[in-house]
Amino acid sequence: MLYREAGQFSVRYADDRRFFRLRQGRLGLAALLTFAFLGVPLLGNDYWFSAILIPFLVLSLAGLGLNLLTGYAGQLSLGSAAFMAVGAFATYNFELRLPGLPLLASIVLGGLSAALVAVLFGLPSLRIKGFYLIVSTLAAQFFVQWALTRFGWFSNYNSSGVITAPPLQVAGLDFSSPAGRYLLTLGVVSALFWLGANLARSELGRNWMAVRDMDTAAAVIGIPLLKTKLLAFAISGFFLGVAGALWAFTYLGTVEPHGFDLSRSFQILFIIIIGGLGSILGNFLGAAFIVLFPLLLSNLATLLPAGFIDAGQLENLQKMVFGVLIILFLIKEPEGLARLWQRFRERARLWPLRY
Amino acid sequence: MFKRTFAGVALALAATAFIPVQAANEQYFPLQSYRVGPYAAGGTGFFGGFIDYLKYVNANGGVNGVKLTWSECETEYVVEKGVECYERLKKGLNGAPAAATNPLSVGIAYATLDRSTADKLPLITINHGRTDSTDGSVFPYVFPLQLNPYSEVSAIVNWIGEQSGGAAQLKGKKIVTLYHGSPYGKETNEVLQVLADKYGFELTLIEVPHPGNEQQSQWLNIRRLKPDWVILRGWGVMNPVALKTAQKVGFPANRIIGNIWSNSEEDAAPAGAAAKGFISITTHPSGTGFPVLQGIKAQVVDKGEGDLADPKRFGTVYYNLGVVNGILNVEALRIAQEKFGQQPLTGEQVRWGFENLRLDDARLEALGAKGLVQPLQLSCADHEGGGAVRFQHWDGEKWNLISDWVQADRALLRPIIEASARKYAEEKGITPRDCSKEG
Amino acid sequence: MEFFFEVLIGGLLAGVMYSLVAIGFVLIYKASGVFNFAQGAMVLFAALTFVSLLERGVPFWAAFAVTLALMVALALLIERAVLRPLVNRSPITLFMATLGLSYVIEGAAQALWGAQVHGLELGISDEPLELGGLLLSQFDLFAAATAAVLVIALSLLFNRTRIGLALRAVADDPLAAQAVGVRLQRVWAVVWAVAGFVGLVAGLLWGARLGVQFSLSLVVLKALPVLIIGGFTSVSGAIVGGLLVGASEKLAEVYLGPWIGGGLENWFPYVLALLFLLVRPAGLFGERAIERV
Amino acid sequence: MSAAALLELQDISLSFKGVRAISDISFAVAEGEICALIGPNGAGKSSLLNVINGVYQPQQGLIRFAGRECRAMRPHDAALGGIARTFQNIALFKGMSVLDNVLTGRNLKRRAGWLEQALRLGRAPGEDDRQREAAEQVLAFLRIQPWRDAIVGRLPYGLQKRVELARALAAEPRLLLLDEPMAGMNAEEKAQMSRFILDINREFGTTVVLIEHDIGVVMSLSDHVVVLDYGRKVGDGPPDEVRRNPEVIAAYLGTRH
Repeated sequence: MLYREAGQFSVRYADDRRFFRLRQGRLGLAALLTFAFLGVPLLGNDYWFSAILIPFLVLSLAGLGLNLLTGYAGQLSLGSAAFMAVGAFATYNFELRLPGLPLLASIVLGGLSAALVAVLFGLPSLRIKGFYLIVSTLAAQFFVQWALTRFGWFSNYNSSGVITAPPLQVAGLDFSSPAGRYLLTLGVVSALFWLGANLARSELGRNWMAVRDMDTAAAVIGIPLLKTKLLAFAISGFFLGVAGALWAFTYLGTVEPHGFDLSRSFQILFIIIIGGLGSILGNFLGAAFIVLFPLLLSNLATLLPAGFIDAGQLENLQKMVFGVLIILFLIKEPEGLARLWQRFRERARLWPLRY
Repeated sequence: MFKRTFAGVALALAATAFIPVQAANEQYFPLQSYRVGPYAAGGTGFFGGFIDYLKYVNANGGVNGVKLTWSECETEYVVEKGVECYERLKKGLNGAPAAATNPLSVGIAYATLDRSTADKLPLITINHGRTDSTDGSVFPYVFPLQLNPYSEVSAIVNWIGEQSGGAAQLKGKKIVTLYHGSPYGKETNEVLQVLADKYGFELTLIEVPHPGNEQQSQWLNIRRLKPDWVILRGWGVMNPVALKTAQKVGFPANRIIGNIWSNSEEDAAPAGAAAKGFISITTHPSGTGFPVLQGIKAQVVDKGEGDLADPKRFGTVYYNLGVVNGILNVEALRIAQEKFGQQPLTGEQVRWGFENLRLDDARLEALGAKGLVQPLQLSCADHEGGGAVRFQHWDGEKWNLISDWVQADRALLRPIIEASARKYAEEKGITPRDCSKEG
Repeated sequence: MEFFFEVLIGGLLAGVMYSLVAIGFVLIYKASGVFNFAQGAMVLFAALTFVSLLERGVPFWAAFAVTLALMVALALLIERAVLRPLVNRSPITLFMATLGLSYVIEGAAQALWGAQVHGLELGISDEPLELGGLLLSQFDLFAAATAAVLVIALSLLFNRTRIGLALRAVADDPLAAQAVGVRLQRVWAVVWAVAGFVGLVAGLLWGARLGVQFSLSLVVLKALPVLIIGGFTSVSGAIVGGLLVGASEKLAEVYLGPWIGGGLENWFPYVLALLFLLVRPAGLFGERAIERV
Repeated sequence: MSAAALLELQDISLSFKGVRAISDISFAVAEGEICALIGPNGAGKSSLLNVINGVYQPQQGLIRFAGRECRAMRPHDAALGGIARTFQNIALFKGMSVLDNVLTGRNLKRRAGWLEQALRLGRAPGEDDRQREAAEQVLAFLRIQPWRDAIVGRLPYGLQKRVELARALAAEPRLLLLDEPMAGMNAEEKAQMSRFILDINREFGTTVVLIEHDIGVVMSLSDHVVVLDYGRKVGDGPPDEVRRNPEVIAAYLGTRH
């Protein structure tokens, strides 16, 4: 009965366009946001902020970035980490070389730089289709990593090629405590998710899906293929770039090019496979899964008697379970956790009656 | 089903977040270990030696009666896992306070550097880490013990000089450095150039892209250059492949000098016959003859309590590095206890111990570690302390020492380190400590 | 000039090593339309199993036989547990599934045999060979010969046997092949098993070259551009692609490296493959399909 | 050729890797008429539609549409010029809802940029309402409102055909190309689809070119019939005239010359 829809009618088209058509959904979102912005900073501790919530938020954002490109526009990419790296290093350099530039502006500029690089490597997508395209994105992956290591300028000639976070100040407020870094991340991620969700439901989002489902038909009804695909690369690159900047500065506080290697790209791909391709909510679910699942396993292991299973085997086990889950999801539920959640909600709508 | 999983996750996390606190006469070591993944060979050896030494100390009554405890958290050498482990373990265990972290990973060390300073918990990066963290006035909580990367190359050049019959003979020599295409690999390029300018040898820097399983073109280049020496600054699979490829192009292994991360059995043995004659530096010679290793063998390993899954690795390079690391940590603890009392200490107090760490020959003799650990003296300004290496050569089966301790030219390096530390301090807005006022 | 030829020959021989891995890809792609990212993990698994058996005192050929049996069993398992349920799904889905598969195999290999580095000696000396002033590697020549034998054996298998005929039928048109009585599952199983065998051979050679360890599975990243250039469906394409990638990346490293910085071997083959794709979107030996709507 | 021709093809030839699919075909379609392309399988009918809206580029010939002449169309230009179409094997966006499919058909009617839409600024909200309104009208016209939110891939075949027509119609085309709109339908569904096509033609004045195998439907529906055989044109004219054309009869009865 909680999910009663009776009496809630959309009387204007605008009502229908809302993220949540039902009042319950909107109230739920408002409650969740209030809790996230006000409740969590009061209740959480350093461990939760630094080791769970911040990476969860950043990975959700990265997932969203890739999901727009792969889940919505159907362009498979294995170069997500490269675009994150561009975002992180560009933000660092804007902050370093343009003193007085506000942090948020640097992050936005970093995201735009990543968008530019993404467009460059997205250019072949008009001619190359399907998974031949992974060559282009892999080229991005390896080239960017090489260039960032190769040219000292990017890391301000740090002998180790490592960049460290600038002071985290926005509008004169200091955000460098764990709770502050969490709030800063949450703010940026919330804003971008609002934007991303809007995009996915706008005309551009429809065009992406059209290109994904059948690009010939999309061209025939007048959707400009090149522009649509390149916008997907650009916007995906922007989101990933901002995620990279957050990863480097609000999460780790430091990063080297190697931190954005191919396995990071895979990790983000797994987030969207598990969470759900072509779903906004799925990015959160997938990221939550990928952050929490290893912690769950290793925490459970500490509850077992010592020596029962050693840490190494646990890690191998985790790797295997991940692989199995990927395959299982692809076989049983290609739409991922998001679809499972949707099913659950549909059932909740009928509860307590079965029909 | 998934809902239940999430509920489980939440429960398990909640359980770890609220550990019951009880006082105990114990000192805790959070171990960010790695036993799987591409660098597992190093991790299992190092943490095996470290843990076995802690067990050995406990078997002998702990540190002045304070028992040592530890728990492991697998990092897989991945930075964010290391950070998670750090945050999870930094609070101590069952009331036993954490002494210091020893991640044995440059990436993790960098990512926990600021956190360590904020949390007042020493960060030990033995033989690696940020070179400029040697300057303790800017990096009060970071300790690149024994050997930082700059000292490493300086010692190698000094030894080459010795071999050629004096530093003056370095003039006109051709030296190639083959380095791993990563920040770690590039770290010493600048200093090598400084040394080349000073001594007048011809330096060629050649990069091997990560992971380094294909080096044909690099070695053909080396063959063409016909250098007198090749310094191998490798990591992981790059090392055996370098040796194999050297053989392939006919470059003699006894003209290749491996650096501190190219010096283990795991680096040489997979190359088989191609590795015979390979020279490398070490701060922690392999071998089981040192009294302290005999002690560990008698009191830990022979009782079936050793940490190594493969007992054959007892006394190997990585294992012995773990033991050396254990000795240095425990000694720091002991020295701090002299000042703060024989009880579990906070990270801040342990830091004082590290900063006043002093190991002379007599003490090393007493520890049964003479020849295994170099004499060492740290201070507020100097967080490295040693700066010496020994040379060893691979006979196809095992490492044999071929030199005594060779010192780096630390006076030459110090200004470069200080300049770099100053730049960092400015970027971060840190006011360096005045070391003359530290006690 | 001599140096140029040395680099060129060294590159070509290294390219043969890439081709060895790429052939496994081609087989599987031809038969089941799957771009099998797990091929690298299979190479690792094979080499690790073989070397671990050897170290436990199992004689060479027995170890070879047992490993081969294991690879075939693994192949059958993959066919049944992964491929069959995913039949008729998009190539991208299949690709992602093999990504998951590579995690499972890598995890399993390490869980079974541990993470140490093993040396592997095949008893081939690698003293350099001087031929007319040119430097040649005995081991690489041996690897090239092995590859040649393998290619000949494979072409005999495909052209002279019933299963080969069935395979070609399936590669051409799976539905039609089924209609004339080819049992798709059996063909898949055979092909995966053969790919397992190729993986074993590649694993042994690569293992002897690098030492047997985790990063062996990374050879898949070297094989990818080879495939793109050679086309996914042609064994000879894989060979030519391998030679091309090997030679060009070595020459680029030696002659381009000093200009733009060394260490470009990781990305150079990809950029090369990309340029190739822009000119020939279906690779050197692949045919471009006409789009029918 | 009549002056009121909306579409005119002149000497179009198309081949794939040396195999001729279409040779020297010329015909014209007058504004407002329903023109049927008929002929046996493989006669080149679909290829010809693909040439008209630019999916294929012919090697030879001229295409004149709405007074503009070109060697070959591009799909995007065709769409801009007001050509919409459906496909033989339904080419809907299977992962999207019926409404979204129809809305994609209106993408050329948008003025607000993507950023405006994403930020919900400026022209975007008002335009969203107008596009939705237009899409709803099309849904109502083809009587598929009840399935508005259904995912297209899960609908039965007949409905999918109608959704595809709706998507094409949403673009408010001048010329509508229908590739076998009634394939696989029963008599009742065919009658309904014929009705829709006639209504579209009458109410919006849309010119229609369609491919159909059912001669009965063709004769009752079309103003103008073009007959193809082996890539050549063998008949062109009003239905009654074409019906009596001996060459057409030969083509259909299979007596070769």
